[in-house]
Amino acid sequence: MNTTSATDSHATEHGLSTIGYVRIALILAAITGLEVSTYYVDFGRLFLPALLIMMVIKFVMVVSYFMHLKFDNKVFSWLFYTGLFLAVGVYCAALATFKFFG
Amino acid sequence: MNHIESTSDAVPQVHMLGRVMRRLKPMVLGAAGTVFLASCASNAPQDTWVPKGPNAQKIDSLQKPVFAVAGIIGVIVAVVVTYSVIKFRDRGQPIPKQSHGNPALEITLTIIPALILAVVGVFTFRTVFDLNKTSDTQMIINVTGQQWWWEYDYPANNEYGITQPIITSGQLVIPVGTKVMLRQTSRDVIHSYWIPALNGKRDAVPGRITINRLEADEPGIYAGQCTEFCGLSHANMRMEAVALSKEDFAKWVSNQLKTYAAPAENTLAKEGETVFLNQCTRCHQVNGLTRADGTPVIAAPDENVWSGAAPNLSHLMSRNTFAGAMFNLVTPECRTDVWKSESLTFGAKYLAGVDEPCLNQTDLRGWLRNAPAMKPMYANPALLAATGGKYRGMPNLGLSESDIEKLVAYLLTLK
Amino acid sequence: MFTPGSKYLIAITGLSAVSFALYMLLVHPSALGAVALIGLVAATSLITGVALFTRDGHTPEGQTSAATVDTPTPSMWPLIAAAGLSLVLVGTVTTPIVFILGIVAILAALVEWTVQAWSESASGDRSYNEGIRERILNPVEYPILAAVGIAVIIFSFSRVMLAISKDAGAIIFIVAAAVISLVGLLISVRPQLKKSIVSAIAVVAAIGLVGAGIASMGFGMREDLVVAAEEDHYSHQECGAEKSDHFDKGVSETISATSGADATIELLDGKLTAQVQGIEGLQDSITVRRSNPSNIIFRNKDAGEFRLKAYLGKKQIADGVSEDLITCTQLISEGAEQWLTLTINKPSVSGEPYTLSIPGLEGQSIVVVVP
Amino acid sequence: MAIIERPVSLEVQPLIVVAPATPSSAMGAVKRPVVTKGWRQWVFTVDHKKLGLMYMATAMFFFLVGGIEAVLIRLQLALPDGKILNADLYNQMFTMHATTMVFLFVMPMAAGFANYFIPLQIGARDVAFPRINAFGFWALLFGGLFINLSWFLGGAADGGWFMYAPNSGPIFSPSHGVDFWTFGLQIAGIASLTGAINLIVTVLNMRAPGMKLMRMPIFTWMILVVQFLLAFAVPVITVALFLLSFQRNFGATFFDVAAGADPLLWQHLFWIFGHPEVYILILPSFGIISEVLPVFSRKPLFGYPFVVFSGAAIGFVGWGVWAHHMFASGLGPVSVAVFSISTMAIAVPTGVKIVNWTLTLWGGKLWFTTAMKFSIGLIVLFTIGGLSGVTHAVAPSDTQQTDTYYIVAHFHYVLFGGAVLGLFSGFYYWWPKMFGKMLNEKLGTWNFWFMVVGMNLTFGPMHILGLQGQPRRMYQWTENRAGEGFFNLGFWNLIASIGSLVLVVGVFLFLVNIYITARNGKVAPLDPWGARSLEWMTSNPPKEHNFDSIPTVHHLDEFFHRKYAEDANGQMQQVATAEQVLKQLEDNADAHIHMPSPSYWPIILAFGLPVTCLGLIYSIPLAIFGGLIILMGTFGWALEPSTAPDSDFDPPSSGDTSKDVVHVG
Amino acid sequence: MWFTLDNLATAHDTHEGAAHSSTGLSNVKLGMWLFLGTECLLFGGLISTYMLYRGRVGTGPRPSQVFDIPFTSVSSFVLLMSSLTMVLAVSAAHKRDDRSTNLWLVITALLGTTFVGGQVYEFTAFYNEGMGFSTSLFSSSFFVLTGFHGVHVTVGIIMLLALRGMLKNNKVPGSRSETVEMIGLYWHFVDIVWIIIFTLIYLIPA
Repeated sequence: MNTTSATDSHATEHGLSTIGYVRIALILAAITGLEVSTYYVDFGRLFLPALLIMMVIKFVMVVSYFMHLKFDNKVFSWLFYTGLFLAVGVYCAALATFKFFG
Repeated sequence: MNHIESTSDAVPQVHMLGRVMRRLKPMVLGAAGTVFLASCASNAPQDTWVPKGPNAQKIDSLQKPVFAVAGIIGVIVAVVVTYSVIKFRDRGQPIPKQSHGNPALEITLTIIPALILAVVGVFTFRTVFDLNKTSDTQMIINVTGQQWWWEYDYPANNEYGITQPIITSGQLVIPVGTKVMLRQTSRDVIHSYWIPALNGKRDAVPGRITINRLEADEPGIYAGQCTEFCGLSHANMRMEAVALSKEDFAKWVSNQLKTYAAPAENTLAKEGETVFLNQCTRCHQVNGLTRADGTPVIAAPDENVWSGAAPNLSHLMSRNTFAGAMFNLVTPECRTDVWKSESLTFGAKYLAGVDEPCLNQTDLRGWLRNAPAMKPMYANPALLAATGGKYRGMPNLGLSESDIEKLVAYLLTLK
Repeated sequence: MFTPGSKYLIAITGLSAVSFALYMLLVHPSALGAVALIGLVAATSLITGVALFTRDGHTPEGQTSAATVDTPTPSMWPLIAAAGLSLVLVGTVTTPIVFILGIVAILAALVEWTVQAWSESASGDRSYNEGIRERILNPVEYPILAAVGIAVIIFSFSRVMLAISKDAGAIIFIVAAAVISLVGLLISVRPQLKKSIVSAIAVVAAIGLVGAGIASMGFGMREDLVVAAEEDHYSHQECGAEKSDHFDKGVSETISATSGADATIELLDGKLTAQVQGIEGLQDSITVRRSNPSNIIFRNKDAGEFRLKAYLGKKQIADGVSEDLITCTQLISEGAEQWLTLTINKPSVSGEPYTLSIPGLEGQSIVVVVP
Repeated sequence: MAIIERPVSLEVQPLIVVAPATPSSAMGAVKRPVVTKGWRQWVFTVDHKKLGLMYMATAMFFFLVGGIEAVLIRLQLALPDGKILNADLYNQMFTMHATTMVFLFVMPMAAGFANYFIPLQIGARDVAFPRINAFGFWALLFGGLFINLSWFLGGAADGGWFMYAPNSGPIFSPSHGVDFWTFGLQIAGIASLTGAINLIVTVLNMRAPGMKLMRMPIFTWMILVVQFLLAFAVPVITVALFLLSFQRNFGATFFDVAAGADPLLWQHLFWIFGHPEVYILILPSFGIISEVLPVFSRKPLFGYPFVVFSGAAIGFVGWGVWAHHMFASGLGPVSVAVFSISTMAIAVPTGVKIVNWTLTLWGGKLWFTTAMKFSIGLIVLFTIGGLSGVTHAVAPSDTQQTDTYYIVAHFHYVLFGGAVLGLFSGFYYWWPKMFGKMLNEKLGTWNFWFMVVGMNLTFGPMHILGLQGQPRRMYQWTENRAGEGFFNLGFWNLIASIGSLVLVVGVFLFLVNIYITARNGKVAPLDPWGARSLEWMTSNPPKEHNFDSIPTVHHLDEFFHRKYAEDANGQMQQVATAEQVLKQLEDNADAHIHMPSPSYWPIILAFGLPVTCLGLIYSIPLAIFGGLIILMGTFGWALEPSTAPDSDFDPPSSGDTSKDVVHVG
Repeated sequence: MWFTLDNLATAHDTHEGAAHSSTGLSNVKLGMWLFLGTECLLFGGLISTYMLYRGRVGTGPRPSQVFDIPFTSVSSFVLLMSSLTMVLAVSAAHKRDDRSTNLWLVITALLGTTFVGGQVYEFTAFYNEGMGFSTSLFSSSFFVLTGFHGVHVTVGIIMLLALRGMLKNNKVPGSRSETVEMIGLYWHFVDIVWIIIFTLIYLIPA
């Protein structure tokens, strides 16, 4: 789990075991279930933040575990998250000029 | 600085200028020269440095110091570079010490411009919000852009005697000293409304209403031009804002509200009215015009023009321009007379309108003869597939010379 | 240096260039025709170029003899070409899709057949020949086989989904996914499983899916989709009673354009008022531009469901007959707001004024003035 | 040109290649294109240097095309009511002038320099993905030709390079010009994106041992920043272009106001791309002059880390300023104020660069070569452009200046005074490296002065024109609004037009210089300028594999430090000549050098793109055909190993020694 | 796609390992992650367009009228699970377990295909319910966004199946496990895009 040093990045044993992956998948499935439940159950004011938080959790879990970003070299995280945060920042700013957020 | 008054005199100046430029490094002149020279003289009618109203004044008092600071910095850089170039040229001195910089100096030279910009930023911030204030509006005018002219309509406003909405085009008429709010939009593409002497520009965006504010200090005509590229005749989409004293404005309003007076029977103008009815009312509305049976004539530009409207020609001869202010409705002499008159006499001269001696017959007749030849417009029937056969601009109506004669006589009655 | 094949290609290129020149000079050229012909010139010259510089057909000495000795390998492509031909024939009398399928099959067979035949004369070494065949065709075969495979699955699956009810659809979907995953799991944990069994499962599944797809196609779409297509039941925006029970009353969401409203019309305590930006106070008339879509926000602050109705004059439909031009918002409940776009082409010079009113609420109206 | 090397060991003499075992047959198309002669060595090459040169040649061609368009524009505007072009043609002309200069000249030219010199500067033998590199070039060339094809098929795009909706919609621009523009830029965008990813990975991953990030030459640094900007900006314009083509070709209504669309969406998407694009255009030239100034000042770049970080800061802040192109569009005061401030903020790192260049000159031992002249010219002219930029960072004054000739003046000072002068500096500086011959310095000086004077005559008066209220994009100006006196528009318009002809002479002199140099130019010595960075530690022009042995880097300015050392008195003294340094590398030549083999697939794949796009405009079957080419190209590529196996090489036929000999020139 | 499958390592040949590169990382993987970073801006733009236009339905149906949440939940779930099978394929490839690699690649492709099948069904149903591509701004931006995603999934499936064939015929140039891993990264990215689309577009009503 701590094979983050540069030379080991190619090691075949990095990442989780099969059971570990299945466990992650089960958690993801559970969160998805919870997300879908917002369609049936009224969450009130928590609706929007809860959905967004669950979305982020799922996103980060897939990226970190399935895509190995957690175990890989930081350069990869850096490249990917630069694009991601740039996209979020720039597009949110653009939508804000359309008074999208209220 | 010795100003040169005419183009012909300016030519030798160029040579001198060229020599100076080559010697002094032209770049210095480019920025500093512009800053300095342009502040001394102003001649083109759309000069951005001659504010004639409080909005433009606010912009001006913000931008002139910025230009000055920018000019000074530009000169400093140019001088330092020139000095280094002369001082440190290779005279056989040994290879200099390989120093990699001086962080303290660097940080200082980073902080100084940052501070200057911070100060500029504070003033910018204040001016932006100042210029966007709308709570003190005294008068509203709806401005509608269309390829390639502007339409102005004045909603009813009892304070200014506008009992019914007024609609006009070509020249925007406003009372002096009044905070006018323009509610702008467009019927087709994005246009931009700009009267440099009164305010900066603001786009007219279709589907949106943008707010622009004008206020003129003194009577006069202020030139402007559409500045957002809007297609074929973008260059010909001009505007003029006419500021009248409050009394003159009231007179203008009452003239605009005057009911339609049909020309006398058996005159050329009466025949012209018939031609107008047959040819022009498909698109052009003249309020109060009736058919022989007394029913009001209501134009249907939306059936012929893609963007949906054509200028309303009621009281055409109270305006000094036509065809999107591309042409003057008055001869150059009469135009000069109005534009250059003192602010006290200006109102009376403008309100006199256009009468036959002053009428710019050449352009008006040319326009009636073949409009697309005088202003590029999409009027070729072969190219109208995209708009379902509708024109974008006035087509060639194929009028005979006698029809044109009659029409001109008729139009002259639309005071 | 020029082989017969190259000469043939050069001739074709020349011909197409000549035909392009003739077309441009003699016929009234259309852009499409010009593009087609220049495309032909480009394509043929490309092929010619490839053929020339790759020394195609130029067989180095001493290598031809071996190839001719070997007998050609058996090939399935003639069969596929024949099948394609019959599909074309069937297609001409039935549907164009079959026809196109036939054409595609013939083209594919021709290409494969040609390359195979060509590669077999390359050398005497059969595996080497197979190698060059793969080198040319694998780049096409891999993606196209994959694409055709998934296209069949996608098509069949979506037909099944369209045929069954919404609820059953979701269940079938999840069951299908679960079966796929379970079969995967099964095969993965049982390495001793025979290859033939796995293949058999795959074949049965494929036949089953395609069969179900064809059956569903025969069955057609489920009832409510057919009805929906006929009724167009989400599109109704009328001023009277709404026809469809699919009609949605929570319409406040439809406002997302936050700039560009000419006026806000508010219903409060049974009173209809207008607010215009830049003018203080509540108005009983608004001015909108002629020939321009003007947007109005209708805000309901009273209990109950109301809609705003705009009367926009009359439209002559025949001589002497005319009908009212009316447009409405949907019914909106308390606290909701909705967007209404009016386009009025005629100035309000004479006749009845244009008005905004609330059906069922007498005496309240806003006059719309068009200069 | 150089040989195509095979995966074969290079023993003592690395340049002579032993023929591999003879394969059994040659079946044309199925072989790798390993030919080393004639046009094939160019068309199928994956060598970064050849691709760099092809990028530059392409860019130069489009520079001339764009220049002709510019001259036509200026001739039209020289006198009132110009009649040379009609309104329609004029609109096409300025649209294509900008499009050509931005997308087909400055960007590819910078890409050419980057391709050629990045691997050399970081001590690599090629880029990370050589075939992608080749693909990028061909896609760019085809994309550029595709856009210009519209001239012959019913007229070019006429909506301005910013192509604001709804004026770019099918109603307002019914010809296919905008379609060609959209698809052509899409193709060029793919080229930029692949190129960006390639160069970023190259810089991050292929540096010579010891070449830490903070030892990289500034040019490499600036290119790295530019490629990051490109990588993240191109997808944004891709979205915008997709939306536009869906509207124009498939009936969507993304910018159709009647359907409720908001035209400002296009403006946002375009400028989110468009503003980083401005820095994409200018930063490579900043990099070039940051190489040139230290070399000819004989001292290191002043404040190297500051220049690096200011470049990165420009790249970063460049993402937060796009709406300053929209100050007049009615965004609302909050947005305007925020973007106004952020725009001013970006002036600070830009100022840092100017300060550092000036201080690099300070205390140096200046040698005024043509390259140096262009660089110094850049400092001053770019400063003017930068300062006029600050005046319209101030949003209220921008509402007076935007869309007038003042803006035209501003960005031509930035892009011509900045970007173009930098690129010319690069030509003169690196020409000996690329071609082994020195460009004529005397002619170069003339070239410089004509360009600088011409550029100031052309664009200087535009400041006046703009402040006097002449809007941009007018196909005519009228005497009516020209005014009188010193500032009348007529006089300054005429001056600008005359200036543009002077500029033409300047560019023509450069072409003459190339011709003369190619005919009988002086052969370049190994180290003509006393240079400082790794790209000069090779032969002129470099060998195909760049370095016989990969140097280990110990310093910033490694090459300089191998030639000079401080003596006891702290004076710099030469300790080795360039020849000695190179000899040392040659003596330690690597035994195994594997170079990637040429490939058909990049050009085939790139060719599929314009075919598909042409099909999307005119006929869907053609698009399907193009799609098949793309598919085949992609998978043919995927199935092909990077380095060809031995069996792909033909045996050298007797008497033909050309394959085994290094061709230079 | 072209560089997903690219194995170009030039002077740093793959068999010599990535140890020669400056960061010790593989070129292809660096390129892949960068590419995914840029894809964020592509999908960000499409999502923003949808967000801006989702309420502009004209006379057509509105999002909540046509969306079938139970169905979409299932299809999201299927795509999520395909990420699991993909990661199992990558894991098997690293262990040089060819049988499992092939198996999970095919299973992933099948799950992906069901997802796309579901999307085709959904589009057809929407069309029948009066929501064509050019019906309204909402429908155009919805179809463009989900269509782009669908195309990405389809490209992924083609790559998976082609890779399966290439593995079988031993035609993968370069490192097999790395090629599988690269396609895996792409596949997971497509999945995380759908995680966002599912929440922002389907679950949060306009």
